[in-house]
Amino acid sequence: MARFLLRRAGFLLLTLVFTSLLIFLITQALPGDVARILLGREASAQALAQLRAQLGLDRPLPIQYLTWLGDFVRGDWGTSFSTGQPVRELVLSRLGNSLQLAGLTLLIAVPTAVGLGVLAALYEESWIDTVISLASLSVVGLPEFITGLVLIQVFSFRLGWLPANSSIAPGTGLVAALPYLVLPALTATLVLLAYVARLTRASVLVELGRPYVRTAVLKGVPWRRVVIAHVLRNALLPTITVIAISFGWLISGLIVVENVFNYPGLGRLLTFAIARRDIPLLQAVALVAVLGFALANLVADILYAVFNPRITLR
Amino acid sequence: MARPAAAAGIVRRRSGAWRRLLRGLYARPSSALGATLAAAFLLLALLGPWVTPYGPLDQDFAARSQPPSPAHPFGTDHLGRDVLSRVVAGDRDIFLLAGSGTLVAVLVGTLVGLAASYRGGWVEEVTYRVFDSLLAIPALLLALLLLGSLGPSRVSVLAVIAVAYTPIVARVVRSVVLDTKTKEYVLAARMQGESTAFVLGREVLPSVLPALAVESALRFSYAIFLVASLGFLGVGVQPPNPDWGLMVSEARDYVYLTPWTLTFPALAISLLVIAVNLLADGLKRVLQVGDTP
Amino acid sequence: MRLEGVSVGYRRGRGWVRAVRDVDLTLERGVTYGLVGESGSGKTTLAHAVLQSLPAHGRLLGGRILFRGRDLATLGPEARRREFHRRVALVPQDPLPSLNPAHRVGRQVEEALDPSGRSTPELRGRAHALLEAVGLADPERVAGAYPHQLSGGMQQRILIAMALAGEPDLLVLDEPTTNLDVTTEATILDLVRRLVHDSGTAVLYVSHSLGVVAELCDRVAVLYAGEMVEDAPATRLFTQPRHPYTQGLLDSVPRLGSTRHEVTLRPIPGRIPPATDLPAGCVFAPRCPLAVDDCREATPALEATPEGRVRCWRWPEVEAGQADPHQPAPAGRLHAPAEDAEAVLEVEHLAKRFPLRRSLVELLRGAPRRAVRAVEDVSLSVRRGHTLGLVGESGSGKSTTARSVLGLEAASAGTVRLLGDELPRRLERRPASAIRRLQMVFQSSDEALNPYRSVGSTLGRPLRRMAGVPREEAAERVARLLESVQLPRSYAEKRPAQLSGGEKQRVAIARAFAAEPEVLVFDESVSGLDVSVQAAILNLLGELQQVRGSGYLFISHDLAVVGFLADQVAVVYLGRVVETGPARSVLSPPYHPYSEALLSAVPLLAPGVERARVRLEGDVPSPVDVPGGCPFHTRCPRLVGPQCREQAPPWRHGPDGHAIACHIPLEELASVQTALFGDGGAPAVPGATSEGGDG
Amino acid sequence: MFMNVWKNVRRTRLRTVVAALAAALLVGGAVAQSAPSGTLRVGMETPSKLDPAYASSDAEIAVLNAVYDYLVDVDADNNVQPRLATSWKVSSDGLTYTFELATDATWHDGSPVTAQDVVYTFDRLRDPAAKLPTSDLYADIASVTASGPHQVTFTLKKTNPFFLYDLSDNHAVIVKNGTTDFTAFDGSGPFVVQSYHPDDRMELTANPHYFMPGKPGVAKLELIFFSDPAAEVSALRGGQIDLATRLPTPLYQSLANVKGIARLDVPTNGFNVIRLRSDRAPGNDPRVVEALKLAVDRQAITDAVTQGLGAVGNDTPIGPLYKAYYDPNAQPPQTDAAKARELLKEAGYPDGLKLDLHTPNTGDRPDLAVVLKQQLAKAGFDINVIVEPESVYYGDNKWLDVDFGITGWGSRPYPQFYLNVMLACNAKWNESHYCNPAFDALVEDAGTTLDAAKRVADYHEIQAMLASTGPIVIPYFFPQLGAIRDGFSGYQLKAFAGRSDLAAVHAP
Repeated sequence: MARFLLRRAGFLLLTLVFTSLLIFLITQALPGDVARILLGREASAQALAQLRAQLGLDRPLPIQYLTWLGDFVRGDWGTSFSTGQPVRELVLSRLGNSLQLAGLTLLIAVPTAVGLGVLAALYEESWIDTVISLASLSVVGLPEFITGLVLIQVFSFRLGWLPANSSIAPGTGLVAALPYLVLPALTATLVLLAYVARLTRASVLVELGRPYVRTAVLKGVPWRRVVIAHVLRNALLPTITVIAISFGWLISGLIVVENVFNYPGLGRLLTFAIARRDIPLLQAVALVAVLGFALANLVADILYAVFNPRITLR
Repeated sequence: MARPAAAAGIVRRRSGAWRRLLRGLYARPSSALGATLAAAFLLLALLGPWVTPYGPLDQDFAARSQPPSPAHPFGTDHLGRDVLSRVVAGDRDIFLLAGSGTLVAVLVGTLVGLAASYRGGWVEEVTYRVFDSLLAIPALLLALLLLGSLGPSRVSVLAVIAVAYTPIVARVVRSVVLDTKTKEYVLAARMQGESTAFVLGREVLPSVLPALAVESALRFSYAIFLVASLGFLGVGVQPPNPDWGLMVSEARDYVYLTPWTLTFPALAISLLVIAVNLLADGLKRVLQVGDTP
Repeated sequence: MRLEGVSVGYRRGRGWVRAVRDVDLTLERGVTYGLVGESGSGKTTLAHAVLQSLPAHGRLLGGRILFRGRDLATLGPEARRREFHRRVALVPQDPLPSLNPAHRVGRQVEEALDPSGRSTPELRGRAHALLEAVGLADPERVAGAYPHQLSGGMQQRILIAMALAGEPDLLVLDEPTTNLDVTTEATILDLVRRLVHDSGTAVLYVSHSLGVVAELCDRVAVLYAGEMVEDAPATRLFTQPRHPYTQGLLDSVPRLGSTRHEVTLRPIPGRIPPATDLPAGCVFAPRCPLAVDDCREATPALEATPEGRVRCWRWPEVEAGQADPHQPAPAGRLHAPAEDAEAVLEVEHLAKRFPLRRSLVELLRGAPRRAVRAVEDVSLSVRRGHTLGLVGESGSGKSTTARSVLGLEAASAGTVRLLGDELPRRLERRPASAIRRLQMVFQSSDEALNPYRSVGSTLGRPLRRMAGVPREEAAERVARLLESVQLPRSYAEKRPAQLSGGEKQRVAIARAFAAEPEVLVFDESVSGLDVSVQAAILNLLGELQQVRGSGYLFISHDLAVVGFLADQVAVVYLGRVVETGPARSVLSPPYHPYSEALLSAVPLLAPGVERARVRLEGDVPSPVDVPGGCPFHTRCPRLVGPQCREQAPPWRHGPDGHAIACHIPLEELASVQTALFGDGGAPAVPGATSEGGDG
Repeated sequence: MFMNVWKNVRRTRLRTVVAALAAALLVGGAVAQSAPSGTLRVGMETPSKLDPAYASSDAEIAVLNAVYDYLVDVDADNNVQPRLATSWKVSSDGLTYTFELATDATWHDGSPVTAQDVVYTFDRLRDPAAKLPTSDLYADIASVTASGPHQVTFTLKKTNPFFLYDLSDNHAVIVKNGTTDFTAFDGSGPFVVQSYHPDDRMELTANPHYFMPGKPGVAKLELIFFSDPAAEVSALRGGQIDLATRLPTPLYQSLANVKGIARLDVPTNGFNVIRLRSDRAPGNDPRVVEALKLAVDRQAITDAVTQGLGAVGNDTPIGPLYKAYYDPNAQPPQTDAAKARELLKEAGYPDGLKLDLHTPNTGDRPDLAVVLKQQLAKAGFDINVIVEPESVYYGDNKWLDVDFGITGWGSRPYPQFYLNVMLACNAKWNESHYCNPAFDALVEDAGTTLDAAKRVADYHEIQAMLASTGPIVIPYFFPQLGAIRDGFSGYQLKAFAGRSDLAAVHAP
């Protein structure tokens, strides 16, 4: 087990090093002079040069990368170019908000999607399956920014049940924040829902067709038990991976959703950082998001291995 | 004498395969709907300028913010532009951007995937390590970073799609190649001293095609999504281009005044994505390609 | 259980395809009923119908299935579960997928005892007892294992244990040994025979293998194209079949000890008609040597015979000896190759190891790199016009040997010489002429041809590239090549999907011959085929060799086939040759103990004939940790002492180049071993097709 | 055409008067009693630079205006009003200004505001070595001295009729002596920063020791940042914010007849300038410039892009808001596409003139570009619209380089600023590269003469010049649009929204 973890973590580290290099290179190549962006269109050349030296932008790229990565690992994420605030606090406070939203989304999306997928598979080709398939397909076609707008129209303005805007104040407790989280979470859910449900359905169907199901039936095992103890036990295993992958989607989805609802999460911070060419902030947000995605995959791998006797944890 | 006959045979077989594919797609209402809708969108994209009543940028000051009417079936926007014409032009745009972006990704992904995974060894290792790192960055994040770096333009959007989806296509190709390269007919070709290029092109590639067709359709639907999302976030296609996502984004300010300027592009995005998804589903069924997460 | 006029169909488009038609069958306590047929005969469909486990698109279209007097169609789901599923049991073909991968084996056996899924110490005890009863020595350990951690034989034993757990009234065995090695198959058959005998349940044994059915069954029904064509006691069916199809099947099987120079196989021409396109009249008429116009017009009924039933218009004539149900023997005879032919392919001390990856920890510790030793030490020699048979169970390294010889895998050690020239190890480094001279025909007919290329294109390429045929002549040469493998010229236009298994294999053979090779390697090239098709291919291979004079390296796990086709035989175990020599010498005593076990395990087409049983314990050791000394010592039934464990066995040479690697001297082996079939080479079955057996 | 403008102005003035009356009534009643009460939640764009020297956007200035004090302020009618300086004297030669500071003003940390703080502030902003954005503006200050603990004296190198306005420049909030790090927000203003969450919100509370009587009116001020005005209006409708400014026209229009929300609309001198670079081809040919001016239909643009809410412009930055300075008779040539086409032909473009039009992707500029493209097409201009993010357009000084572009300019209380920085030969941001010595002389004179009549004459002449031959088109002045929840009183929207006084607002 320890060795398995070690190897997985090793892979994770390698991927992160590659990815950080990628992020560094991409952000470094951003057009527009950082110093000018910082000082605005009114700044003088002299002030610009001075600032460039101060930021270390005049040093060779490899040095800049290593310095940046070293600082990052040590917890020094630098100062935001545009706001002058320390990046780490900014990102971490937003990370909390995003995790809260992501958590709620998964909490809604995963059981619903898995339930629907299982239901559709068990009643394959019946009207239940058709309804679920059609519903999930029509949801697939709706980008977050459209579903978000529709939900706001319906639940905020027509019905007045939920706030149209989710700019919650920092330090709002989970319970107080909940009404503000529902619509964004629902929006993000819809996109995941179809994806997870369809793959769950496929996976259940595959398992239903496996000979061991026939074995169980011929043993005289009641159908309910065949489904729960045999089929689902195996069918939900790949769902773990699916959920981990959909976590990547969720990150993408949250970027849009947070902007639609003005929710103070990492996604909105990211668009802010890009609009302002705030490179330290941009790098930190991107790395944190990638780290989150990688960790989700790591957790999924471990869960998968734990629940799958075919993988020996060595 | 033999050659024309053989060529005719090939043509016949090809058209036969197409017919079988179509028949398979039209055997179920869902994939039939998907194929028809997708074809309609494609046709509209091709015919676009000849069937729309107005140019996408043409303004009619006298007819600003008009609700749908016989003259303007989808209404007009605040500058008096015909929404129908803009939606149709946007259709062409989405095929050009998402379509060719996907095409580039599919071509590059297929070539790299074929070569690297057939060759194996450290080439494969390095290629897929780089691809994995790209895949470790969620698609929209990667797109935003790249667009930030390249600056928003149509070419950048196209490049972003290509970069984001090439690794995924390569992965799909790889899974088939790994399965195929040990197949006996591939070994048999090697036994005939065939070159690697021939083995890849004639023996391996055909087995990759079904999975590739399904993946291309799926990628295309995600690409439409991505282009629209980028347009919405304002970092993709820039105004006054009739990009659907951008139109929705712009129309958000007008949702109370001229809701039709929002409804129709939004509907167009949804319909096309749904259609392509249905098509992908049908292709998956007809070509017997398994589900991959 | 009684089946009355059962027809089963599958939905295809809007209509139904009847895969099984009008079958009557009665299964009684204490009787083992064999159901044989080739692929497409409907035997699996019938078994599914019996078990009420047809796939969703299949349905019972006619007739009734009665179980203990009750029509199964009238049972509700719960009643069906209690009244039926608890009283029948299945041992399926593939043991691994039939076990739930996520549950421990013990739990699954307990579930068979109590389907509610409880687990009590009492249940656990009963489960262990069951595991012991099916010959699993360490039930404690086995019960705690997951299915994938067990070998195929053990998995099949688990399934048998589960089948017996409910003390079923009816036990259905669906090809339970098809995917197992021959030695494992023998032990499983022994087990089934004993358990069936002890329990006295009704047994339906479904199989394509005539030999297995002959070994095990009291009564046999033969299915053809969805219809039962003959039903008789086993002893009668295998000696004096009444239906020409049954006769044809028996004539197609090579018997252990018969060779191509003595016996000609008589394949059945044509192929089984698909259920969508059945001929009018008797379904077998198009392939029947006795068919007359009546047969082609009117469908015969299943008529009662003195001991059974047969569906043939002309069975009384056959019975009376007035009609000959044998297929005509192919024209032309195969003569023995020249004894002094030169060696065209020589392989010396070939080895192939697949190194395993070392983990980071191992790397740091400097642990040695471990490897799968697929081939340890194989030396072979193939002579012009001769066939060298290479036999061994799965995991013995046969296929790797073939691939290394061909250069598809680069050998780790050893040399390969073709016509005296040493070949580079990698295919890509070999000169085109060497590649041309050394060709291969592969195992599975489904993967042998690129499904996306036409037959003509598949054959044209090697003709042009290897044989240097100019483009304009290619079409004609393709046609000639097709004719040489007895396929019509028009097949050049076809795609692999349009061909039957046998036809595909013929194309694959034609492709290998296109390069006009000196040596051909066949890797299980006939194993996946039905017997009647296999017979035709074997005949074809013999004829082609006669005409072209190629040397064959023929790899198979089927001793009867190897014995039939080979002039020389080499037996491999764990990547080493353990016995080699002329076919006749290898197939008669003295045997290497491993060869002895292999031969003893081969089912013979002779119900009731008793012979020595040599059975192997345990599984083939992992090729990563090959046992020291004699690699066979862990399983050897004739273990003589510590030298087996400690020293590599010496080669002991007999006459005619016969050699055995064993610590036991040849004389001693010969004295304790008996011939395992007939009397040292003659056909074991009276009345089987000896040469010129038309009469 | 002009009626429209004047109607707007008059309407606003009327409203301003009413609002001022209400405020006065409230304040009058408040002097005796009221402690600040209630919360005001303001939606705004996301600020980023909060160092006064660099702050520029509306949102950034709004934050400064709440946290700090200007020396003097400018009211909605462009009149200079006391703020930290309670009174001032100007020497007769117009070169010495002496300010008396409020004696009871304190910094948020409790220390008193002194003359030294003012000296530090302006010395920092005018330091030529630091090259801050304000250094040019204050280049003509000879000295700033503390002539008493609460008295500051400015000495000028030359006369400047707008000096008080210059002192009220957006950047010129008074900061504490010695401050270099502005993240502590230690101002003297009406609100004290409690917490700042960049790209999210800022929470402030009333400064209990604020020196201006009756201010602030609310106990708590929340500034909530939006990256997207549609979300901001959703929040306003949904009751999550009370006040929103800088609304896009359609969102402003959509708030008509929404219960509980009052719309705010003031005219401004803010504009988008369509400028053609005039120091090289094709803009260096006066015929091309004239063709451009002839091709544009300013009224149509105003109607389409601002939905008629803007005031039609005359290609000069001196708009009707500047009252006497504005000359309604200075008119660009009447729209005449055919004549424009003729001129282009004469200038050597018989098949039309191809031009790339660069514009940032913010505000209504993309719309303006699109409408412009269509209008110019009729006159033979073939315009390729290139819309870019602000960071690209302003980055690397692209906006100063391209031939044809649209740039936004904010509203200023006096016109001299535009002339100095965007149209004079050596102007820092002379994006059109316009250079006309006669024009420069007029600008110089207008910016120094103390003779008001002379100045009016100069400005009128400048307008005539720009309207007929200036390489710029200013099609309209945009309005400042906002909305406020009912029950909040005392808010007076200014042309530059960030300078509106949030301290004057009272919660219901």
